[in-house]
Amino acid sequence: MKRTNADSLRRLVLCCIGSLGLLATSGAGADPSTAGRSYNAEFLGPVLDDSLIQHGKETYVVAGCAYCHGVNLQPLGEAADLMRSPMVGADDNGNVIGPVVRAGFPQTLSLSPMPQYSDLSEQQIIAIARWIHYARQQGRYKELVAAPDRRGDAAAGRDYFARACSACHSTERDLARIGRTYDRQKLRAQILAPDALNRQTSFKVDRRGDAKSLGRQRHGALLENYSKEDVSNLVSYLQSAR
Amino acid sequence: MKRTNADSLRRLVLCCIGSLGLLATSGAGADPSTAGRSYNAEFLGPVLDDSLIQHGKETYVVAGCAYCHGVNLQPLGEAADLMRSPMVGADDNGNVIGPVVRAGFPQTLSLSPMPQYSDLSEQQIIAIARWIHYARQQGRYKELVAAPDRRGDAAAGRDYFARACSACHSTERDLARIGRTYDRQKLRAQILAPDALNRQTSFKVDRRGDAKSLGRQRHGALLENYSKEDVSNLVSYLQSAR
Amino acid sequence: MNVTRREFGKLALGGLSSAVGISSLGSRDASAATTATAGANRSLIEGVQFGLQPYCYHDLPMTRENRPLLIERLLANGMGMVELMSPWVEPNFRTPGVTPEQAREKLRQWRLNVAPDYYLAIKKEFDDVGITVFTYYVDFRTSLRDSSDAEVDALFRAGQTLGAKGCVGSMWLSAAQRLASFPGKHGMFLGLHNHANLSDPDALSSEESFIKALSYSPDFKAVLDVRHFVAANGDCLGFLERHHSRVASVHLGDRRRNNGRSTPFGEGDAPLIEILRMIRDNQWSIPAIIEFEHGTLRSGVEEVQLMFDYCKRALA
Amino acid sequence: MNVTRREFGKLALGGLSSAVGISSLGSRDASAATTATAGANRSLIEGVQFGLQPYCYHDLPMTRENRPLLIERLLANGMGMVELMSPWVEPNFRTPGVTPEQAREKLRQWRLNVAPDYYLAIKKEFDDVGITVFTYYVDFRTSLRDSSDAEVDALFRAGQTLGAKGCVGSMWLSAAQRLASFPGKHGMFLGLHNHANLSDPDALSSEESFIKALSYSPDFKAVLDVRHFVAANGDCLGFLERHHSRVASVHLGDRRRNNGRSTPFGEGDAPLIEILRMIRDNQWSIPAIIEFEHGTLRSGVEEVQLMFDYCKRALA
Repeated sequence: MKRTNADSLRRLVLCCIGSLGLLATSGAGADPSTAGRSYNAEFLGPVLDDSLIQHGKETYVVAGCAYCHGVNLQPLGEAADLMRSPMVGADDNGNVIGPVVRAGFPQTLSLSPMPQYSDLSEQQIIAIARWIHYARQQGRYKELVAAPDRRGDAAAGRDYFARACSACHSTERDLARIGRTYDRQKLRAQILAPDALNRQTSFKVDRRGDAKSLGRQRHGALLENYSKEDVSNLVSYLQSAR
Repeated sequence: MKRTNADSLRRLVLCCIGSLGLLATSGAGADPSTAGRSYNAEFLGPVLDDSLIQHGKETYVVAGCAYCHGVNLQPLGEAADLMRSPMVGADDNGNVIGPVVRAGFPQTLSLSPMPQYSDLSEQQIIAIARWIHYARQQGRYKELVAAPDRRGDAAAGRDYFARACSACHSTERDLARIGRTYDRQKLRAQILAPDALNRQTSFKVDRRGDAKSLGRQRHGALLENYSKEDVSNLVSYLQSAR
Repeated sequence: MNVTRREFGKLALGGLSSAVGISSLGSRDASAATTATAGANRSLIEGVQFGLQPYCYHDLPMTRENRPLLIERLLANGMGMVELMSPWVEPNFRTPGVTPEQAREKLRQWRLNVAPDYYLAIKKEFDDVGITVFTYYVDFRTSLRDSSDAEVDALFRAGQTLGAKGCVGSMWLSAAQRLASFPGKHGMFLGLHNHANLSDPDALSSEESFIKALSYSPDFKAVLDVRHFVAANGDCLGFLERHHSRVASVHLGDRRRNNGRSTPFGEGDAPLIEILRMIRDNQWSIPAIIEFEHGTLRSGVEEVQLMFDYCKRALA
Repeated sequence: MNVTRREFGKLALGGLSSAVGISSLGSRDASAATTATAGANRSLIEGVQFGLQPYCYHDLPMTRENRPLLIERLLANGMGMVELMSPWVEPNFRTPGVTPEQAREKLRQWRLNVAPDYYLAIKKEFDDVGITVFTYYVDFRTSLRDSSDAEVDALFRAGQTLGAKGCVGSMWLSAAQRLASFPGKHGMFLGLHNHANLSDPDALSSEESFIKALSYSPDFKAVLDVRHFVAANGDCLGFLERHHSRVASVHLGDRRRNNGRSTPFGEGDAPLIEILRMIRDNQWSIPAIIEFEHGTLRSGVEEVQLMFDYCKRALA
């Protein structure tokens, strides 16, 4: 058991869950997709639209991750903050998370030791990683949208763009004159949630590997790792593309 | 799926379960120890008195062993017959069963391949082994009790005694003149189920390692490996101890 | 499988209200014609047709005497489609005092001599309660060792008379080769069912072995057993992408890679949600036949319901 | 723990009929004297006293405001004994705008100045519904870094006023050493709770570290956390055999060896059935305090009930 300030931390979690609108107003039984099973919607939140992400969330909870790291990644006690972990930020489909989960993690000065979960299947690891990334993206999006838009450093934004965006975008081609098309606010919104990548996912064969799917994946990975400065810098750089 | 003659084999299983008196006459709900959980007593048999053995049985079933090897070790289709397996007979507390279960077993001419169960815990393996041995002992006991008592070979019985019994018994000391005390039938009964080892198990500290516990364990191991000839030979040898 | 997704859709309009599952037992006296079409719809979820491999009712011995109980259970689970295995249909000759060889010979003679009415009566049992017999599962592996062409023909005729679109068997490549000409004669397909065996070159387990076996006859189709394919480290989504036009159905269950154990849905390595969404999003006419071999303390009906509910949530 | 098994037994005669669990909520107005003794009996099963570590209600934040809900849940689970943790008792000073240091100082002052009546009123809440506060769990690990003797004394007084036989804390050896003289002053024991940490020589995790820590004071007792002991590859049955006279309680849960994960009861490496039968067969006065940390989609009440039922079956 980790009990350090667990009371206040739990309170925080419950608050956050509430404010995210995840607290079910009706009982689990009212949701046809949870009929007949014991699903604590009051605590876990209602079943999500995307069954893959919901499955990831349930796998994360049933494996026991939520006990220390929090259902929605608000850590309880002395557990790593997955919302801000750079290790998690570097993960792609479980390739970093998997080995850590399988091997466990020794105690550090500030964190309790993590048990090993060597018996999880590959798909369970992938499902857990899926939920962690989704929850990070949701959390980071809310945070960045709420952050005040400070004037950024266009030069730093150009460096970031070269490093993270230039494989797919160019201010000479697809983003030419983007600074004239969109004002700061709209540029910001597009960076955080590009209109072109609607949220509808599909397993249609001709869409599984298409540009939109890959773009969605890439922008998700960027989103969960943006700092407030990254976004402001990018906006300032793109504004200069006239 | 293994379907080879599965119909007739399953029928056999159900027959055997019935004849062992394991078929619950009332539903699972009537048993207070299964209240509130889904326990298919009609198929699995009623909850056993010894919770450790019942736990072993449930672990064996939930791990999936029963699907091919049968709840009560009557194999379905192309699975190894655990009731007669010498490998299982040589097992002590999972030391032989464990590695096989963990690694799986390749296909043979007569048997389907067995999956690997590398993710089971040590206690789960021990629990599974406990059920297998118990079921073997129950099965072998019924078989041997029902077998006609053919005249045995006293010399072979003496060899068997020297090999398997002499660590604890001697026809010079504790079993001196046993052939006068008991007739064939009673000797047989004592070999299969010694009166001195009542079935009551206990975790009292002073009994965990006592002679009766060890004797019970040893006689259980012998019982599940006796052939009909072994028993008849032993009887003939002990009868000669006058 | 000749019913297109569009037809599925049409049928769905009339049948969705019965999708609740339990207690369709009262509808037995409804006319066969309406209920038969409504049948498959009972388990048509978001455009994906579900059915059951009734081996799942591990607590119900497979005998023809138990067929009424089987039908009750299918209805209790809200199933409108079944893959029927021959032991539910044929008499059991393996009785005490009969040698395996004698029993085999009796079965052979029975198959060759039974009148079509026998199968028609069984078809009617399923028609009457609105359950579609999608496929007839026969143990070709054992039978082939000593089956004449006449007996194989009899098995296909049996499947056809039961209303099945195809026969299915767990298959070795050599057996498949011998069966190549049979399904076409009867206007059926032969569904090739894979196992996890990685060592036997004659086994049907990898994508390569499927490609080889499917090349033997245009009437062959893959019955992709997801559990075994995953245990043999196969890529289910890639297989469906590449071969969906030759896939008759998937046997839907979960297992772990590297010859791992069977697990409850969602605890193994089979990408079940992705498979179901792929079938839905591509509007493929590939029924998902639920099957499991993992251990449970629950009754078969309870366990099937948990898995079917998992699938419904996956497509919700 | 001063109640002998014989006393347990006597109490049981009067209390067994209430062992059904749910819906003892109506008994609140019964006199404290009778229900308090009946309380522990509510969860006395075959001579083994059960209680709960209410951390298990992971879906109920630990605050003093939630204490009424906690009590309701304990009753719903048929629990007559609890290990009460300080957050259920003390105010929470970690509110927005307050630094951790400020909150810590406010808590310290509160502890030093709160009147005994505060704790007596809380004791009465549990007495009134017949729940025994067996131990008071305090986070000595954090507090000790900056706790005065006066504050430690205040914590023991709090536990005593709540009716607890002892205080319990997750312990480092160095912390235990400092606390050696305190429990005796208050006529209590200090329960040392182990963790799975194998690497830190100051950690309480192995049998050796328990022996060392117990040697610091005759008033120290082991609170053997079975989960963590198993994860640290300890031998629970051997430990109980050798040290049962110094064991205050076991925290009963399941986990896998080699720093493995927590599991539902019966899926890990803790010999739970053996532990329970050992306590029963030896008539030891060692309560089994149920605690879990494994994941679940169920509510805390549902999950606790499953585990309690498992224990009842183990002793049936």
